[in-house]
Amino acid sequence: MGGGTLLDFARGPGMEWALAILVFGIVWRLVGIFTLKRPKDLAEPRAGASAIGAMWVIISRTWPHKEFRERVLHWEVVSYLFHGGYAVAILGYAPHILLIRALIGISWPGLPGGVIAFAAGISGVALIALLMHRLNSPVLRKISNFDDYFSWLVAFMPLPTGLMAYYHLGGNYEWMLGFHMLTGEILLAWLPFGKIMHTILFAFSRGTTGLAYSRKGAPL
Amino acid sequence: MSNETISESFRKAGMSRRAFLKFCAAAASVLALSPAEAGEMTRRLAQARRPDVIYLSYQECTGCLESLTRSFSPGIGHLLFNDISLDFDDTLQAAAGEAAEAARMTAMKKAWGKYILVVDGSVSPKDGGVYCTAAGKSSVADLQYAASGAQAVVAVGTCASFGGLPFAAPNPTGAVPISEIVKDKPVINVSGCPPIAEVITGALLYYVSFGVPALDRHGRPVNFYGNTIHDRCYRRPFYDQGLFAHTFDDEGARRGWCLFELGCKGPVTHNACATTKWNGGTSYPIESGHGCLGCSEPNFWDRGGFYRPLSTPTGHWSGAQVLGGAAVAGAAVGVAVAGVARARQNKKDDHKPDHKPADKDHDRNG
Amino acid sequence: MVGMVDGHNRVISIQPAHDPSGAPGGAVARALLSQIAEAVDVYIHHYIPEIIDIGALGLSAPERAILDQALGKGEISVEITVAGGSQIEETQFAGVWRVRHYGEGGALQTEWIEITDVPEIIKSDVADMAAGLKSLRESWA
Amino acid sequence: MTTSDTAVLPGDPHVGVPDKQGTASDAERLDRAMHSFLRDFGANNAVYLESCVHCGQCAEACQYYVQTGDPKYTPIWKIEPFKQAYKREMGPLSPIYRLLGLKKRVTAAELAEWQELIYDSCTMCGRCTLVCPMGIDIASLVGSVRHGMEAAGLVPHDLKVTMDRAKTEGSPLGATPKVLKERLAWMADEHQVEIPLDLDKADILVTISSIEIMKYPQSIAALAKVMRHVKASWTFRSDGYEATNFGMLGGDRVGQRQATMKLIEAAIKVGAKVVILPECGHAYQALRWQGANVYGKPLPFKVLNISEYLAEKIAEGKLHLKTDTRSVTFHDPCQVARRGGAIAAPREVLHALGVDLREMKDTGAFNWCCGGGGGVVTIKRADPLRYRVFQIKMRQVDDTGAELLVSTCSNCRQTFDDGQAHFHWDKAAHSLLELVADNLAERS
Repeated sequence: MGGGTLLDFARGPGMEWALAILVFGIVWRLVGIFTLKRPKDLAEPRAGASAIGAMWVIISRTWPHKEFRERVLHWEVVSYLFHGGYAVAILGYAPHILLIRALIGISWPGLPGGVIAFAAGISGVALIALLMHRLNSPVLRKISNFDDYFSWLVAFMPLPTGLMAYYHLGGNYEWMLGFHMLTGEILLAWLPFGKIMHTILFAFSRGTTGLAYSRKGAPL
Repeated sequence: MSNETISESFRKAGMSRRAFLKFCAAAASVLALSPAEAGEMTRRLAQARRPDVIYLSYQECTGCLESLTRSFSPGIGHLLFNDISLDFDDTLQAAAGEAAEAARMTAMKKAWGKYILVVDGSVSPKDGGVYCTAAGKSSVADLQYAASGAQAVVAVGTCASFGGLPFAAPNPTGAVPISEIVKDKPVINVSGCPPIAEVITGALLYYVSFGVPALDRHGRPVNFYGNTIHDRCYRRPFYDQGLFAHTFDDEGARRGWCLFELGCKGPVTHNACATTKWNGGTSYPIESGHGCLGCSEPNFWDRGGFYRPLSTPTGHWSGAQVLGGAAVAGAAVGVAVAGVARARQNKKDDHKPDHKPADKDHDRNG
Repeated sequence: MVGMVDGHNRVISIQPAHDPSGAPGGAVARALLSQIAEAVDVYIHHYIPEIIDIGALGLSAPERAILDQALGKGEISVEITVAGGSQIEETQFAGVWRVRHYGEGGALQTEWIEITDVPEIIKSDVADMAAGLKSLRESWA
Repeated sequence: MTTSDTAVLPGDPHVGVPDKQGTASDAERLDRAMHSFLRDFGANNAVYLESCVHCGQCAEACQYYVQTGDPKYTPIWKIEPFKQAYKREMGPLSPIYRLLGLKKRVTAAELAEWQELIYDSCTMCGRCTLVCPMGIDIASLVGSVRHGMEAAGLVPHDLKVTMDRAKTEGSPLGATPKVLKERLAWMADEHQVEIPLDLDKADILVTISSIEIMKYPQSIAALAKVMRHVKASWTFRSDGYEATNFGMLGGDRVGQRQATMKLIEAAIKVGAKVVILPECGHAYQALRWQGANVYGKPLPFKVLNISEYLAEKIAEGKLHLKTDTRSVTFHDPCQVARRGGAIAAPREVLHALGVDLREMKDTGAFNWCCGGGGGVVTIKRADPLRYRVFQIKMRQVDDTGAELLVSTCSNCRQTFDDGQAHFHWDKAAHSLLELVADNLAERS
C-alpha cells in the first residue's frame, strides 16, 4: 500500500506538520527580528513626509528604476517568469484553490489545466535558467551559499512533480501526487528558515528603507 | 468434483457451441482481451475442467455476494451452472448448521488441493480470534485450514483484499486482509465495496483459462484495475479545462462537469467502473452525478471525508488550534532568542569601559 | 444509450451538455472506419480476421450515428436465438460484419465489428453436428 | 575567502595589505569588533540582513563593480562578515546556526581582509539601496561595519590619521579656531564683506567645512555676501564651526559624537533658530539626519544645507539674482541628494539663476558618486581605484555637453579637482554658492 500511504501522509500528518512549522517558523523569525532594539529616529522629518509614501516603495520596488534597467532588467524578467508562472500555478489551479479554501476559506475560479501546465513549465524553465545564471555569474557564485541552492531545489521540486502528476508520468499517479504534495509541504516547512522567507520579509525590508527615506524626503 | 469440460457442460444443458462462443465473447469483452487472446481463451475454456469453488465469508456484509449474483455477462447462471462447480457457499445453499459444516468438509475433501477458495470479508486474529468465529472455530484457523487445500485464493471485496470496513480506525477486531494470513498460495485481490459483478466473474474465468493473472502492486488483476476511474472518466475533459461542479445541484452538476471539488477520488482509484460499469453496463457513480468514493483502494474510509477534495487535508486535526499553538510557540521562541541576544548586547556594553553609556547609537539604522 | 433496462425502470445518467474535448464530431467514427479498412486489407492478403469491440469504446450518440450511416446494411442478416439472442449483419462492405449479442433480459451484452468471411458464431460446430446427427437418427427410430 | 583570487588593480600595490592601529592581538581586535557588531544588530539592520536573496543586482548599481567587473565589489559581499556574525550571534535562527555549526565564527583575518572592501571601495553612496529588490539599505550596513572595524583598529591609516586629527584639533585638515579666524579676516578684507564671528546671539549659526577653509576660502566670502544680501542675523562660532564629521565616516562613534555635539552646543548657545550646513555632503547626513539621534532628543533648531537655505530665500523673494545664461550640469552629492532628500533645492536655485540646466543621464537620487565620499578621498592607496570609478562621472558630465559643472559639496569638488588633474580633464567643478554670490543682483 506504498502509494496510498504516501498520499495519505501528505494529505494528513505531512500537511499538518508543514503548516504548523510554517506558522511557527514565520512567527519565530518575525518576532525574533522585531523584538530586537529599534532606536527611535529623532530627526525632524522633511515637510510632507508621509507613512503612505513610505509604504509605496513596498510596491514600487517590484520593478527596477529605468536607470538600472539596462544592467538588471533581463534577469529581472527571467525572475518574474519564474515568480509569475509559480503564482499562476499555485493560485490558478483548481485543486490548489480547493486546498486554500480548505485552509482559509476563500476561493476563486480556476484556470484550465493546460494553462497551468504552461505556466508551471515556464516557471520551471526560468528557474533552471536562474540556477545556471547563479552558477555562471562570478558575482552570484561569490555571494551564494547553501541556502541559495537548497532553497532553489525546494522551490523547484513541486514544478516537475506537479507536472508529472498532472500528465500521469513517472509511474504510479497516486505516488506521484503524494510526492508532489510532499514537495509542496517541504517548501512550506522550509519557507521560514531560508531565503524563501523573502516572500514575507520583502515587505518589511522595503518598508524599513521606505520609512527611513521618506522621512528624509528622498525618493526611492 | 467435476470431470466434464466447460463446453461439455454447455452442451449437456442443451446449449450449442454458439451459446458458448457468445459467453466467451462477453467474457473477453469484460476482460478487454485482444482478438488473439479472446480466441485463446475460447480454446482453453472449451477444454478446461469446471473448477470446484468453495466460497467462505468472514467479517463482511454480504454486499459482495449480492453484487456477484447480479452478474449480467457472463451471467451468474452460466457461472454457477456451467463454468464452475460451486461446492459450498453458506449464504446461497439451503443447508444450515451442522449439515452445512458437514457438506463443506465433504466438498473440500473431495477436491482437496484443487479447489479455488473464494473469500469475502476480513479475518480477525486479535485476542485469539474471538471476534469472528463459526462453529467454534476462529476465522483465522478456518481460513488457514481452507487455504491449505486450495490451489488459489480469490479475495473478493475490499475487506478481504485490504481489511475493509472492519479494518477502519480504530480497527477494534484487529482485522487483517486475507493476504496477511495466506502466504503460501496465490491470492488474487478483487477489491471494491463491492466489486463489480463482472469483475468477480471475469477474474474467476481468467484464472480458469490462464491461471493467475498479472497483478498490480495491491495484488489486483491488471485487466480490471490497471486504469484509474479518472483515466477513463467521460468527465475527464472538464477536469482538464478546469470546469467543476461546486455543489450537487449547481449548473456545473447539471451540465455534467467534473466532480473533483465534491471529493471525487477517481484520480487515485483503480477500478473498471468507468468502462465495465454497473448493472449490466448501465452506468457508474460519476455518471449518476456522485464522485467516486475510492472503494477499491486500501483505507478509503480513513482518508478524510468522502466529500473532501483530494488536494485538501484529510482533516483529522483542528487547524485553528494547531496553527494558533504554533504561532504562540513561535512567538515564545522568537522573544526568547531576541531576549538572550539583547542581554548579550547589554552585558558586553557593561564591561567595556571605553564605551561610555552616553555613547548612544546615532545611526537609526543600527 | 445503454440504460433502458425496461419500461418502468428508466435509468437517468448525466451526459455532458457539450463535447468538452472540442473535437469536431465524427473524429472517433472516422478513426474506426480507417481501422476497419486497414483490417479488410489485412484479411484480403493474409486471411487474418479482426474483431473491434465497439461496446468498450463508449461511443457518443452522434459518433454512433455517423458510424451507422457510413457502414450501412449489406445483403446478409442472421438472427441467432440462443441465450437471449444475437444479431449478425453484414454491412454494405463485404466481409465487414456487425455482431450484437443480447443477454437474457434483452439488454445489449456485447457489440463488435468482425472482419472475416463468415463470423465464427454462424458456422455449425462439428460436435454440435454429431449431437444433432444422433438425435436425427433417434427421431427415425 | 581570500582576495588573492580576484583581479588586482594595476598600480595598486596596497590591496590585500590591511592597515592596523595599535598593538592589540587578533583575538582582542575580533572581540572589540564583535562587541561593536552586536551593538549595531538592531531591528532595522536585522530585517535587512534577513531579507537578502543573493540576487546580485546591487553589484550592477555599484561603481566599483561596474568599472572593474570584480565580484568582490558586490555591495552585499562587502558586509559579509557582518552578515555572518549577525546570523551566528543575533538573528532569530542564531541558536540553530550555532548549535549545528552552520555559520562559522568571523575571524580577525577576515575582518582585516575586508578592510579594503569596507573602506577603500565603498563611499557609502547608497546607489545599491535603490536597486535592491528587497530595498536593503546596504550603505547603512557599511556604516555599521565601519563601527566594528574602527573598534578593532582596522581602519586604513590615511583615514584614521584624518579622523584622529579631527578629534584632537577640531578639524581634519588643521583648520583650528586660530586658522579659522585668520581666514575669515583675510576673506573679509579681500572681499570687503563683513563676516561675523562668535556673536553672542544670532538667528543663524553658519558652519563650514575644513576643506573650504583650507582649499576654497572664497566660498566663505560667497556665503557672507549672500547673508548680507538677505540681511540675515548670523554668525560663525569658533567653538562650533567644523561641519565635517570624519568620526562618522570612519566608524568612530566617540569622534562622531564629539564633532556633532560641538555644533549643537554652539547653536544652542547663540540661540540659533537655523543651522546652515556648508557645501558638504556628509555634514548634512551627520547633523540633519543623525544629529538629533546623537543628541538624544529633537534638535531645538532647523538644519539646512546651504542650497536649501538659498532656495528658501529665493522662494521668499529675499534673494535676487542676475541671469546667467550658460549651460550647466549639476552633480548631486550622494549624502545630500540620494541619502539626504535635498534634490529639488539646488535645482530651484539654478532655475532662479536662469541657467540652461542639462541633467546627466543618471541624476538626482540616481547619480553616480564622484568616488571621493565616505572618506575614500583621504585613502592614498585607493587612488587608482578611485580614478577608475571617476571615469563614469567624467563620461556622464561630458555627455551633457554643459559648459559648467556645479555641485554643492566641497569634498566632491576636491575629488573633481584631483580627477581633473589626473586625467587632464577640461572640466572643473564649481560651487553653487559661489555661482549665486557671483550673480547677486543689486537690491531694488
